[in-house]
Amino acid sequence: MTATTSRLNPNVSAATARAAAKAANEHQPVTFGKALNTALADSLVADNSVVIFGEDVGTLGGVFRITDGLTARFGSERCFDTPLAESGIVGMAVGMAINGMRPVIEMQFDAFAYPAFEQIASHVAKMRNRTQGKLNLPMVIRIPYAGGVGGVEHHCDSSEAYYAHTPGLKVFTPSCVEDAYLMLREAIDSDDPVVFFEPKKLYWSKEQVDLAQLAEQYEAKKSARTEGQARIARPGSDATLITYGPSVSTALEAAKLAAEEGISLEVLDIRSIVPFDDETVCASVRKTGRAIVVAEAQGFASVASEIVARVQERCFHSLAAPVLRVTGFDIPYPAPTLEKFHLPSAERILDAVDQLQWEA
Amino acid sequence: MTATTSRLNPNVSAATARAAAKAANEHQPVTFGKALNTALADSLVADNSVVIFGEDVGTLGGVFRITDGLTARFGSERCFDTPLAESGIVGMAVGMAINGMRPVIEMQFDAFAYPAFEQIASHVAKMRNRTQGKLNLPMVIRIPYAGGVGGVEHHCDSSEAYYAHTPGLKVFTPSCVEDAYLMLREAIDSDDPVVFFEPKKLYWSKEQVDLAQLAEQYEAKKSARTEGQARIARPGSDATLITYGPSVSTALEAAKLAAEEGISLEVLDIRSIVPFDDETVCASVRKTGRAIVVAEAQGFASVASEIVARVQERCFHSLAAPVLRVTGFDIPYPAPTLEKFHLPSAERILDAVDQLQWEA
Amino acid sequence: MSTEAHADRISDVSKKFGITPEDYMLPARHMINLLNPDGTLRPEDQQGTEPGHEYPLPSPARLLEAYAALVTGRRVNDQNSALVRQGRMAVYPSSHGQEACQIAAALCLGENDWLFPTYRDTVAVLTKGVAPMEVMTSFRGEWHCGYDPKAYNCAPMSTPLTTQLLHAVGVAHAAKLRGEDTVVVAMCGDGATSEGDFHEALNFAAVFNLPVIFFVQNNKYAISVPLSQQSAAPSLAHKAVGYGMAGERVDGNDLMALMAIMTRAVRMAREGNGPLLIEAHTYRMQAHTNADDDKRYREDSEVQEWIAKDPVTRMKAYLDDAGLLTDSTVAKITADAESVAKTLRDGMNQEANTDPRELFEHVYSAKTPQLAEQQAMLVDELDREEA
Amino acid sequence: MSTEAHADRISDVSKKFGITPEDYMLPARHMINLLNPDGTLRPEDQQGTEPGHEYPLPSPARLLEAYAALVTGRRVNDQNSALVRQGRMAVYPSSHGQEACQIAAALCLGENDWLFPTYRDTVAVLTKGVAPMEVMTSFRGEWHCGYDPKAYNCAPMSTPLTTQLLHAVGVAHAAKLRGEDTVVVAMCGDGATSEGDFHEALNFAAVFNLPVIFFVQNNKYAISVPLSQQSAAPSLAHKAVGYGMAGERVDGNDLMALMAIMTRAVRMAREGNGPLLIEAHTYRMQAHTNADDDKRYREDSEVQEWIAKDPVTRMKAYLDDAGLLTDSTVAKITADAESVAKTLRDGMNQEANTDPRELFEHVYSAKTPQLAEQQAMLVDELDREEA
Ligand SMILES: Cc1ncc(C[n+]2csc(CCOP(=O)(O)OP(=O)(O)O)c2C)c(N)n1
Ligand SMILES: Cc1ncc(C[n+]2csc(CCOP(=O)(O)OP(=O)(O)O)c2C)c(N)n1
Ligand SMILES: [Mg+2]
Ligand SMILES: [Mg+2]
Repeated sequence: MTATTSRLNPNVSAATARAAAKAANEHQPVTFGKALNTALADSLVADNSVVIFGEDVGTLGGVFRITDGLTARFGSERCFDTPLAESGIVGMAVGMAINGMRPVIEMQFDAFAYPAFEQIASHVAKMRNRTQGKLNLPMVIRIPYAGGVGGVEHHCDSSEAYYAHTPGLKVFTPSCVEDAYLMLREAIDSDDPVVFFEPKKLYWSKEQVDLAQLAEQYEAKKSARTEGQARIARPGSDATLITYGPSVSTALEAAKLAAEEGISLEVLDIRSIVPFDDETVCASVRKTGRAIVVAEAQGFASVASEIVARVQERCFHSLAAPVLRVTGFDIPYPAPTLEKFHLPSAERILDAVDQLQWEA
Repeated sequence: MTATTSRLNPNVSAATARAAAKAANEHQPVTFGKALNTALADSLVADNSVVIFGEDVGTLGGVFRITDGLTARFGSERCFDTPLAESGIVGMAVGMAINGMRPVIEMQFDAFAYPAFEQIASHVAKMRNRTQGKLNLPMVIRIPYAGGVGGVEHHCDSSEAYYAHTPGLKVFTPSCVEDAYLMLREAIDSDDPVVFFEPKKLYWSKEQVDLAQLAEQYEAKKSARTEGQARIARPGSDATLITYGPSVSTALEAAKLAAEEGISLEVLDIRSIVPFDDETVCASVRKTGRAIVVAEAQGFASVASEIVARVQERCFHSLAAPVLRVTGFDIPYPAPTLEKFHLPSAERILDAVDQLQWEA
Repeated sequence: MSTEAHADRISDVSKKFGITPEDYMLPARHMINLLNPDGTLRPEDQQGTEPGHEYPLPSPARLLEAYAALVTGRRVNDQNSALVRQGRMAVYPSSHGQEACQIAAALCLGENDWLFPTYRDTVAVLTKGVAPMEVMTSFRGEWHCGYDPKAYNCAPMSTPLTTQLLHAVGVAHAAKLRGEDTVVVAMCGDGATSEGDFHEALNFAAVFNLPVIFFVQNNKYAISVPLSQQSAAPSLAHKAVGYGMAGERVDGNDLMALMAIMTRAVRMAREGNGPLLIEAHTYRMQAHTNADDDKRYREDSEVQEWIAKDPVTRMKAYLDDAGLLTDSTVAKITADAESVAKTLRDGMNQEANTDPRELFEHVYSAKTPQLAEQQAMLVDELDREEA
Repeated sequence: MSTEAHADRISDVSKKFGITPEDYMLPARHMINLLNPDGTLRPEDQQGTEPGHEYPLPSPARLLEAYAALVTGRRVNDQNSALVRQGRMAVYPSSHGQEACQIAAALCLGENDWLFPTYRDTVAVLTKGVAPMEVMTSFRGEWHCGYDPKAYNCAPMSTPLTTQLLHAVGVAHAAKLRGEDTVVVAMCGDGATSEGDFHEALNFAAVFNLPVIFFVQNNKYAISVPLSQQSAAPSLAHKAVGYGMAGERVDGNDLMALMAIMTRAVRMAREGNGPLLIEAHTYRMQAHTNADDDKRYREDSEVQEWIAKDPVTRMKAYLDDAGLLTDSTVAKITADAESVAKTLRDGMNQEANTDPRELFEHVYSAKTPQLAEQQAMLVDELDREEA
């Protein structure tokens, strides 16, 4: 067990970083991390007002290397390290956004964004409203989040509910390489503050995606918008799995297993938690009549609760069974040796599918 | 409008304080604020390890006068002012709790607890778990919250979801004078950290309650426990209004109006958001077959969402209609001139009751 | 990158003054104070100045301009308190007694420079040029700050204590990256210096060598909590050296000293010497707000003592003695102040103009489907009510 | 209440030393350094001491005890790094090179005194008496801190930076209210001084005149960020005066100087003179953790320079020269260190002992109905799996 967790430690190892760098090579599939890195670089090129800062994002390129090479390429005025103070980072970003910049800041890990909570809840979220739209804050707060990487305490929180509950913030979370690129570019170009959740277990996942072509499409406004748009990750007809971020792959795995048993599950990737895509979600549930919400975060008063509440409010008469949840337990995120028991698994999702009152 | 808001300003005025002091007089009804003040005083008497601190809680007695007279009576070692720093207050309380004390601390207003969010989420909530139960943190974080008092920005947030979503914290909120006393005493005596939400609009509300007798009953362990126990604030049979804190009085008002139209609404006061009383809630909804959750906080990913999700998960087949929500809008808390449009009102609750598909 | 630049700057500056960097960064041994309470100029050896801590006297014209603003500031404070008593304004945190600080902080800035005020800094905001009724918008219970911060280079008055100092740092940083020489004044109270954001803001400003002047109005109380319960430091200005910047104490009821210090501070910041911390010793003559009862925590005799140090009478006595206050000047100054007060009275008699539909308009740059739905519900309610 | 008491204390202490309070609170002009890198005692006029900043040399017995702990500390660091390389431990933030700081910080405390360590302070925690395998519990991927903090008066090693300083203040405050003379050492790194909680902790400690020694290991980096990007202050110890406490700089690779300073600091804190800030200049010889690649941000030559300043060889040379290291002493010290290393090797070869049912046991003092339900679901899953 410890051997495994060592390999999967949240601080990316030198070897992993070199592997990631290699993956950038054209003829190879692209990692999620590289897509984010490219989105940052392309945004720096496209818009002079974009600046990137945070802890260790400069010379080091971030502990996950998402900002790798940006200081070298764009200079330390465009991508730079700050003193170690998250409230300071967010607060300074607010000021820079007031004065014409588009700051993209990194919180090193999910739980280390908490010191900035007041700045985020009382200012980032509210400055536009407070000034009748006179000051807008086009800033992105990048937060590597969630588990599945054998990280130690404070390094694996799924903290999206805190921000999704705070009016004035947009909350995005990509789950595939293409979305990593497109959604980060959209977030940076948004005139509203976006809390951008990056499922850290996906950083090293690879897909065959042509980032250059994606960039071209995006800049020509030819790519579909992702804000407020859920994505049908797998079509199905018997029940809907509604999920996002790190749980999308788990839901897809469950859907694959279910298909072998003759059950057709539709998987929705919410992508944009705020604003929320009621339309796509309700259309799917009205079609299937059954739904399960899957998310890593502890379930109580969570984004999953919200999705359940919305679905039953809007699709009540289409529902053949209650909307169920498969979420993390209501406990502090557990350490590496136990996280597999905490996280939603394909098996646990299938157990929930079994409870959808098929006999009814 | 401005005249009204002046009278209702969140900082209690000198006149109001004098009125509150008078209200303590035996033959008069007791205010909610006095019940809290008495619970603090009785706890200081009952347990030498109880200490009270925060901003302005000493000489001034707190901006709402909830700690009025405690420094004078118990000395500045038992009730004292701190420097102006919420993270400092919570962090110091953690240390004092580690070292044998039972700190009861005050955050001056809801939004001013945000600077302490890291201390609360990463330490207060998790210290027991992190130490396998070796360190428990018997501390109470008192937060005056919610609106209806004409308060300015940052003074009226309903922030309970942030804490209810954080495993390891208990979250209480009383809505009547008796509960104000009993629940605060229970919170202080709890071996777990409790975030204690005080609906500030109730501070000056009065009821005929004999606090001395209540104290006696509590200390003789004769009073019923409130932790994890919802309260049936008004029995009814046609639909259940599930609510807590500042919204209980609004729900009761709605129930009264509905009764005039021949509709019998049961009103549940949740009281203890964490732990949650599924039993009482589900029993009521199974009986009535219809439910509406009422809360002041913005609805998205809120405690109200959680209650809706739980109720439909557990009572699906008893439900004649979807569980509806009447909550604050998903906007920053509005200023005095507009709060009445934002807050759940009896009318809005009755509109929701109308939507409960009675014809079906 | 910039820290070493900042350390070099400090070392250059202190060399120019012929003192050590430490002596430059630590406040002068005594508070800078040019005028006695009776308005007479203090002898040079009692002004508190010492090598590296010397501040040229402002010109008579500048002093007159500042005095006019001071008279208006006082008038506005007292007018607003009256409006509160009459129930025409919800809440007002008066800065009666602190006006000299606020005038100096705002008046020494150029048009392109930014001001980051708190809830108590009405007078500074006015001095920065914001229209009186716009300044007072939030205090009368409306839902927004009332003015366009970019039109005046003046941030909304901040309520969450000290948070705005970081925004000030960000504004300065953005300007610096674009090569603009914007100076930023960030204001806070003595109590607010205890918050973590104070620390982070000063540190960021020094590390990035940014032209931010942190201006602390030490009015001796944070609501009921006296300074002695807030800090055990020899002075708040002593915090500066811990960030690698210079700190200075000044008599905050001495407009001449304040103007002298702020003029040099703005010049030095603009020349690229990084941030500065200024602690102005003043006193909150009235309760924290109209909702507060200051009798609970301080003796009236303490308040009385400060009447003798009033910034308005002090400055007036100096200008009178110096023969700078002609009758016509006095008349013009009084008339200007009265005109602002009248604007406030007239404005506050108008009903606040607020449409509940607007609740949803500025949460995001465009309404989300969720907010559109919620707005529709409210509009429907309103329509039914009207019907 | 206590602030004025604290100011009085500072004034009394500085008077006793015959210097001004400011001179007492500011660090001595030069870093305190008793031993040269080659282990020879520095001439008195080069030790950095000056009036009010003088530290009596520790006794030979005390030095030997500290040296033994130092050897063990080094052995533990290197053993743990080896265990990580062998994949038997998840992560380890080595303090190789910083051991002298950690020994002095922990060793100068009495049994009733408390230690508040960070993730890098394994050696300090060991020195405080915690059993080796208990110290390493969290690093091997278990879910709890591994030891009973109250059994050792040693807090869990804190990960959220600087937060633990406030807990230290609270522990000291509780003790003081009960009339106990507990001293608390609160540790953090150079990077961590930038966080708001650092500021709030020092301020609270000074305002309440609490016996907390803030011990900063300035190892020049916060992961990749060098000190010059972290602070522009002349030294981190210069922050002390801004809170009204004394600050001092010490060579953090000089165990003798560290023991001297810490011995006096603990005594002064215990005597009621309030908090102190100590900045120990040291160097992180290895990467931030095994997951870090320090080649990305620093030159190997810089690391090499610090080899010559190694605390272990330096102390050994001194003790050798002083004739304090007999063969049998050396043998015993080595054997003790080896025995701890063996305990770690053996312990890490055992499987970590964790039962998923325990996930729910310590979230609250008693399981909530919700957690009981969730636990039942998991148990059911596990039972089905086993079946
Ligand atoms: C983060 C935060 N905590 C608490 C408050 C409540 N509060 C408003 S003003 C005040 C006192 C501020 O004192 P000081 O900084 O000295 O400024 P002054 O009011 O004296 O101008 C307090 C505690 C707040 N506004 N923000
Ligand atoms: C609040 C918070 N933010 C960020 C981190 C991530 N982090 C862990 S160690 C570290 C650097 C700490 O540097 P320093 O304080 O100098 O201690 P050192 O590691 O050098 O011992 C960072 C940024 C954290 N643990 N906590
Ligand atoms: Mg003040
Ligand atoms: Mg360091």
